[in-house]
Amino acid sequence: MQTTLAWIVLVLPLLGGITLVAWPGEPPRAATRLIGIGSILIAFALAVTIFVSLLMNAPDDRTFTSGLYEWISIGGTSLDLSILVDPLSVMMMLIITGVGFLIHLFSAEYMQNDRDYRRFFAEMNLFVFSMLLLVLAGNFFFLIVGWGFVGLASYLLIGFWYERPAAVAAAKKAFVMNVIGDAGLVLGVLLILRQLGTLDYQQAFANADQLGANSGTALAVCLLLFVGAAAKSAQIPLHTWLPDAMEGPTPVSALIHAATMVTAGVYLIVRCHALFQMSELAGQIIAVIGAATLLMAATVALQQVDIKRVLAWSTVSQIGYMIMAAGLGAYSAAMFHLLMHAFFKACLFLAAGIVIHALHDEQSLNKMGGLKKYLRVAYFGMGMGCLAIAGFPGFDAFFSKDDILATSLAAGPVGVACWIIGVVGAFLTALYMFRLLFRAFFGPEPTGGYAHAPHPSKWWMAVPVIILGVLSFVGGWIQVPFGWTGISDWLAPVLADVQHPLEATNAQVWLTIGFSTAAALGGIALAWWLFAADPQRRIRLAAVARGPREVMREAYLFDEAYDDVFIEPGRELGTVLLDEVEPKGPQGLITGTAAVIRDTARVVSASENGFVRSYAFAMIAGLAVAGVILAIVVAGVA
Amino acid sequence: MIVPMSAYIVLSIVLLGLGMLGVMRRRNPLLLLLSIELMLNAGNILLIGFSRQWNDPAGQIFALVVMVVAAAEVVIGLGLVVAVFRSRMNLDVDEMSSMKG
Amino acid sequence: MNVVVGIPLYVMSAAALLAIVSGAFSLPGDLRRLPEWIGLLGVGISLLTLIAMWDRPQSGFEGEIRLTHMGLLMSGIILVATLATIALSWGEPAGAGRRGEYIGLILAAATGMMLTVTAGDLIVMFIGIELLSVSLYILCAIEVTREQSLESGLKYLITGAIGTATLIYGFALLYGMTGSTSLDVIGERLAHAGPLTSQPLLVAAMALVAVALGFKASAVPFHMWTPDVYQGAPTPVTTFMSTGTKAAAMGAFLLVFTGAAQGAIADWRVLIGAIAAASMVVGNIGALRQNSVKRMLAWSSVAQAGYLLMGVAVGTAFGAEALIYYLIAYLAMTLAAFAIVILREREVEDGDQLEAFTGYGRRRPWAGVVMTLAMLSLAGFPPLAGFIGKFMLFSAAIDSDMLWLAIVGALASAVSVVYYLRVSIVMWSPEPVRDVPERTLRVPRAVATVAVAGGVAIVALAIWAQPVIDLCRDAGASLLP
Amino acid sequence: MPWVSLLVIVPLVAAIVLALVPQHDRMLARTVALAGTGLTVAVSIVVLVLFDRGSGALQQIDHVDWITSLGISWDLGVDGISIWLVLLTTVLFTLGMIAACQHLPERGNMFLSLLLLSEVGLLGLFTSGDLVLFYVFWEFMLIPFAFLIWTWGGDNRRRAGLTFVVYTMVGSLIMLVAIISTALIARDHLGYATFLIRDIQGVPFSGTASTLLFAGFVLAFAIKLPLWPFHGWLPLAYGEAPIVVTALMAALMSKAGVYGLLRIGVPLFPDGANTLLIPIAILALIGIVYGSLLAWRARTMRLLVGYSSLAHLGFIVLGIMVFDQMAAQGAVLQMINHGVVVAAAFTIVMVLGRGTGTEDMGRLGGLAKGAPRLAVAFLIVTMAALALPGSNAFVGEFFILGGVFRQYAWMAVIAMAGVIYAAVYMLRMYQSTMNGPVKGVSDEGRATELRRGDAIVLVPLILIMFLIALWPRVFVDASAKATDRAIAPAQVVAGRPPIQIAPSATATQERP
Repeated sequence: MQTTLAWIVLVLPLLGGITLVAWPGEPPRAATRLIGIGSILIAFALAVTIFVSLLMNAPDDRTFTSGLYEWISIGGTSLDLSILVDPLSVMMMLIITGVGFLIHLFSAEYMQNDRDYRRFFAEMNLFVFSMLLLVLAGNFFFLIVGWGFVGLASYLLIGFWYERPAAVAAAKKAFVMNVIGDAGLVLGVLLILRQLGTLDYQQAFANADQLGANSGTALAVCLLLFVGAAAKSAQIPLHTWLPDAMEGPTPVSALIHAATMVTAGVYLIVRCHALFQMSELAGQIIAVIGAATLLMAATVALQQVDIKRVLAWSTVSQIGYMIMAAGLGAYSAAMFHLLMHAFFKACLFLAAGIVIHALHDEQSLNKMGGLKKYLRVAYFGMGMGCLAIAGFPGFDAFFSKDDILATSLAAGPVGVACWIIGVVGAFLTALYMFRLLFRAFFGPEPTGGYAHAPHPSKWWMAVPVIILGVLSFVGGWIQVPFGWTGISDWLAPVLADVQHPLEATNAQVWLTIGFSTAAALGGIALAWWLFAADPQRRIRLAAVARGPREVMREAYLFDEAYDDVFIEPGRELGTVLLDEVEPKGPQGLITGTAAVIRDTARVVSASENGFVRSYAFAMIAGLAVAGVILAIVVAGVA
Repeated sequence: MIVPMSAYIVLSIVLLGLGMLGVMRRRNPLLLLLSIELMLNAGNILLIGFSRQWNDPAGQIFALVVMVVAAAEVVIGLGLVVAVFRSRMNLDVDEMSSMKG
Repeated sequence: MNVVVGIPLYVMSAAALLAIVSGAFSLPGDLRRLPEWIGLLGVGISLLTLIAMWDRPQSGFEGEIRLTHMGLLMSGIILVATLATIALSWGEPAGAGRRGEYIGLILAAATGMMLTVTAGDLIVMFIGIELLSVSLYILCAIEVTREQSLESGLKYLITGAIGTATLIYGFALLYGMTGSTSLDVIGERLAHAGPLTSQPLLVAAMALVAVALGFKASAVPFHMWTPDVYQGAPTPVTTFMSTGTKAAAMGAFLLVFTGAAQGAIADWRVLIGAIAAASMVVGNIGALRQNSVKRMLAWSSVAQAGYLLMGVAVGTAFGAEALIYYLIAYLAMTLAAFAIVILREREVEDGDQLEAFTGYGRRRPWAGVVMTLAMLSLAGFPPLAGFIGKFMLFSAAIDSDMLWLAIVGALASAVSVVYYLRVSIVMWSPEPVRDVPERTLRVPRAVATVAVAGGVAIVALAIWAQPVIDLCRDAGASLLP
Repeated sequence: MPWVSLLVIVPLVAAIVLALVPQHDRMLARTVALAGTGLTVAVSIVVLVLFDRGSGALQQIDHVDWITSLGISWDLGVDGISIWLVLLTTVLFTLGMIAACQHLPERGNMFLSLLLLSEVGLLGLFTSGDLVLFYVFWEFMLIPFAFLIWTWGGDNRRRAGLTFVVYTMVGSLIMLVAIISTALIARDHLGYATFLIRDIQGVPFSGTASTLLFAGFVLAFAIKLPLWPFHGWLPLAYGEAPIVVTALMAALMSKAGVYGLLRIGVPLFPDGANTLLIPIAILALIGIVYGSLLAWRARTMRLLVGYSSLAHLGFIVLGIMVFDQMAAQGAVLQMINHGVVVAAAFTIVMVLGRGTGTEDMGRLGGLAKGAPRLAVAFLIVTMAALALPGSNAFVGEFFILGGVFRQYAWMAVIAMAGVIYAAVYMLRMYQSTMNGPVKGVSDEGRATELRRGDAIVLVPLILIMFLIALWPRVFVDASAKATDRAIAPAQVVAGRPPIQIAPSATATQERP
């Protein structure tokens, strides 16, 4: 029953999307909304049903697979079009459809004035379908398919305003980066296929030990899979596409580039934990990359002026926490933070969306200030989100981030290092988020005021923000230290085979709570001192550490480096091949041979000079040559 | 006196060589025809010589046939030379190179 | 003494004489074409006698003339070529006023060719070759008012005479070394001659004969007369030379080398192979730059001689079979191609120039199709007769461990595609036809018939190849005991 | 009924009839052409229906002796590999014919007639069971293609056509020599002259002979494919040919080379194939990277797609040459995929070129605004061409890489570069024409919008893509036996362990 419902959940958004695309002519906006949002709502309702029905089953009876038909049978491998319904995928399903629904609702008003209303919803539905396919896939092949489709949907939505060159370029960058990730993922899966002979999750995980614990193969599998995860989840060094992706409409940023798609890498690692735990080294490398990413992104976020870019870098940073946790083996903590992040980051983006909408597509913090009196809902959402992400006690990230950090402490020396970075990151998080909040909503209005008074949103946009804002507070209480462990319990059947579950001691938990709370409060306080207490202070301090700040603003020059190292040389090489090698090489082979033959033909023609004496000479010379050939052969034969 | 076969061969080779030189060097069609006659008769000498060596009349018959053929060729050759001379008033085969290449 | 064996030759000689005699009278309008009709009749009867004798191959005049299957088939090829030549000469301005001599000489040349391929004796072969040569000298120059025709005749005569001298010298040495002019006896003696290293004169004899026959076949490096003579001669005569003479020369090659000199095959096969390879390469490359289709076809005939000589070089019955098949295919292709050239020549000035054919295929689609088929077949495109022939020749070469020859042939064929297809491209090009054929008369029916028959044969010889190959196989088998 | 022979005869008859149709009667010409190709599709469907999936051998054989003394026969049949290529050919030619009929050039009856003749060549090629017949059709198809270029091509058409023909001929004629040599060696072994592939298969060739013969065949295949660095004719021919012809050449003619490799080269000469495995694989890999880089920098859309073809065919060759069941079956699937995708890509180029008057990407932009339907179709085709996971092309590519990775991991890693570059160059083509500010047109690109006529061509192609993506099993199952058979000898030589087909992992589990 659950699997049937899951199939329906999977197909519904696709059907919605297809209906919208196939609608003859331009469908009425109401119909577009109905189809676009309705399909997701029903999907969400069904996902909840599945969730409830699984809850009613015994914990060890919550995993189902279902093959629709035998999709291919090739070279010794057979593959069904199958889905896997288990607590992990159901959790993801709930996030995707639930948050997805809220964002769809928000978009209904946000995109009201866009001429491509239908296309927007069609593409959003395509995205939801792809994401569901990614998490529901029952084997590695369809995981990759979902992975690829998600990339496509992301590409389409980033480039939604395709007349803007910046959007087009950002879309291409995102797509290509993701294809690089796909390539890694595919190679990883192919390595699994080669070593374990299967593409099926169950079989692969059950036989994971055949890779050999801590073997080079296991390391290779994990790192290749991680290349895919890093691209999707914007981890160093494949993170540069995400900030650019903010060229898409804000709901897109909220749904894809904050709440769901970018967490796919975390999902992948958790899903494949059976493989990842075969290589301790791989886990550590991943954790270090996650930690580095979180720190790097947090510092970059500090220097951004574009409100969406701040949020984008904050996303990179937060996913860094999750990846770090997943790398260290704190799978349920990672998933916990993933869920919380979905709430507060969606909330933050939607709140930012209200601001941008109200200011007629203005995104620069420099043109904002004192907005709290105009945009109450946005202020509420942004405030709740900031408290949540900063880890203010009682809010979402307070529980989830502390879960990550506490478990890290239990993960040996690397874990401790990660813990330190995590705490620093928490401080920076609080600082940059409240910088955003204070600069946009507090302080004086920008010089000259607003051309048009920022107009508050209608309920389409308000309701999702309010719901998500509430969730940013309530959500965290699902798992409380020394209280109850909702997420861990739910994921327990999936993570039952973890060989060395990380358990933080009470002391570690208290230590973490103490430090992280201090970091959060410190960050908020510093932000207050810098940006709210005296609006002129940041201008006076503009000259402090200008150089490093410039580097941070430019995101450590990754883009430039990639341009110089990969793109330009590649372009150059292509041009050289096209203009130099091609005419001289493969085509030169032809023109060269033709030239030789042409020259020979000229010689032959010239020898045919019309003089009969020459002809006689040729005959007699030929006779001599014939005699010589014959004599040589005769001598050889004898 | 019995002339040894080698003498016939040497003579014929000399004649053949002279004829060959002639066709390669001469530009007057009449002299060309003469050179060709030399070459043909080199063959004839050889034929007759071998005919004697084998004591077989075939060679001599062959030589007679060759003479007839040679005569025919010369006749045609002279006819053509006359025709060419009529239209050009020139006896240089190198002038006859309107077609080449 | 079997004199029946000579009937086809008697008929031809008689026809030749009659034609010449009939030309001596100024005939009234209705009988204007009497010489042509005599020619057709003579060739027809001769052909019928050949067919009648197919089941009874025989030799006569004490083995001097031998109508083996090979002789019969080769004679048949020559007669078909003659038939086509007479048809192509229908209304040809070249021999105007000299119809009798013109037709008579063609018939005489054909007789010489037949004599060449049916000879059982060096003397007979020599007479055959000379008969055909002398007749052709005159035919080339028959347009005494056209300078190119004269030049062509004289060039052919001079180079031909050198060829004759070479042949004589070669035959004389052969005779001297074996003591006989009979091919059978020569073959026997050669087979038991022992190593040739001690007999330089025999080596020289073979070289000389190869060169002389190579000259008649237009093989490299004795080919140099070919382009000039082909271009200058009246086109029907060119056609006749490139089909009939080629057949006769190949017949002589087969008789002398594959047949008589079979015993010394290891000694001469490389020489003939080298001549074949050189012909294929030089002929095809030489054809590349030609603007006159006639001259291009002359170079092509040099190359084709190379392909044909592959069949000699291998020195096997299968080689002969392949050669004869290819000769038949070559006859069809060449006749078709030259027929179209003649057609165009009668319509416009300089009708043999490539430019004259621009867009011609659209004006006369059937002519375009025939010419295209001929060109594709000459280039060796399947599934046409030329392909089957080349296929057999390559097979023969590879089968006899002459893979290198096949590869040279293959690469040379690739080059040949350039100039053969250029004709087709030009014919179908969308540019307008330069000289409009309106000013000329209706299509000469005889020429058109030859063209279409050639075109049909190109296809039919491939589709129904087996019966023809059977004939060739009998012919090839008759060459070797 | 000799259905397989009818596959060849029907278009041939149609071509001849077309040539006789008077030039001014374009309606009649269209009718005959479409009827001819349509009827051929029907015949190919009959062949498919009669096809026995259980057998990997050639089936439905029509055998008529042609030249018995040489062992040459008219021998046509289908096996699992050819059946799909036959279907692909008949379908693509029908679509090509529809496209051609809509914009019939001058002397349209000849144009259509030549197209039909090229179809004859391809169908004969894909069904030949006799080496000589294979060669006959191999060359036969060349001529109509060449004439199509010569008569209706671009400015540089003479040179393009000639280069194409002569280059191909060099390879073909060497192949002819190899064919003859093969048959002669086989004759010594079998005791009778034959060119039948099924008779020759199993004849043990000595190592050197096997290598040389394989090389002889492969040269021809490599030129036709084309395999790097034998692609010199490609830019000219693809660039100058009428676009319909370019599409058909890229989609189908290139498959002739692959088909020959799989159907003749590898099964007949396993030793030689094994000896040349690494060199050919390296050429294929270079082709993948080289073609991709060139496609990235190409200046016109046509050449972009053309060079991308070079890369994609590299994948297919790689899949065949590693002698892995999975890779080979993937390669067979990829042959169909590439055919469909490249045909669709060229259709897009055709629509764009016609609507804007240029095929130069740099001069266009923002057309999605006026042509949203085209944009959707273009996007689907782009995604298929860059083998987005989930697309039909990805299925083939994935399993090719899977097999390659199994045997030579390093090759798969290098080939991956091609996957990444594909995204770069295909997006370049899509974005530079459809996205950004409107450029190069005065009507926002409305003139390029998909019309019904274009849709009739494009939609079936897209449907086939979806069909393959959703249900590749149908295609793979039918061809698996024949593919396995083709590479089995080479696998033995290369020492590959036999692979058992595992039962479906979830087959026994719950199904909704």
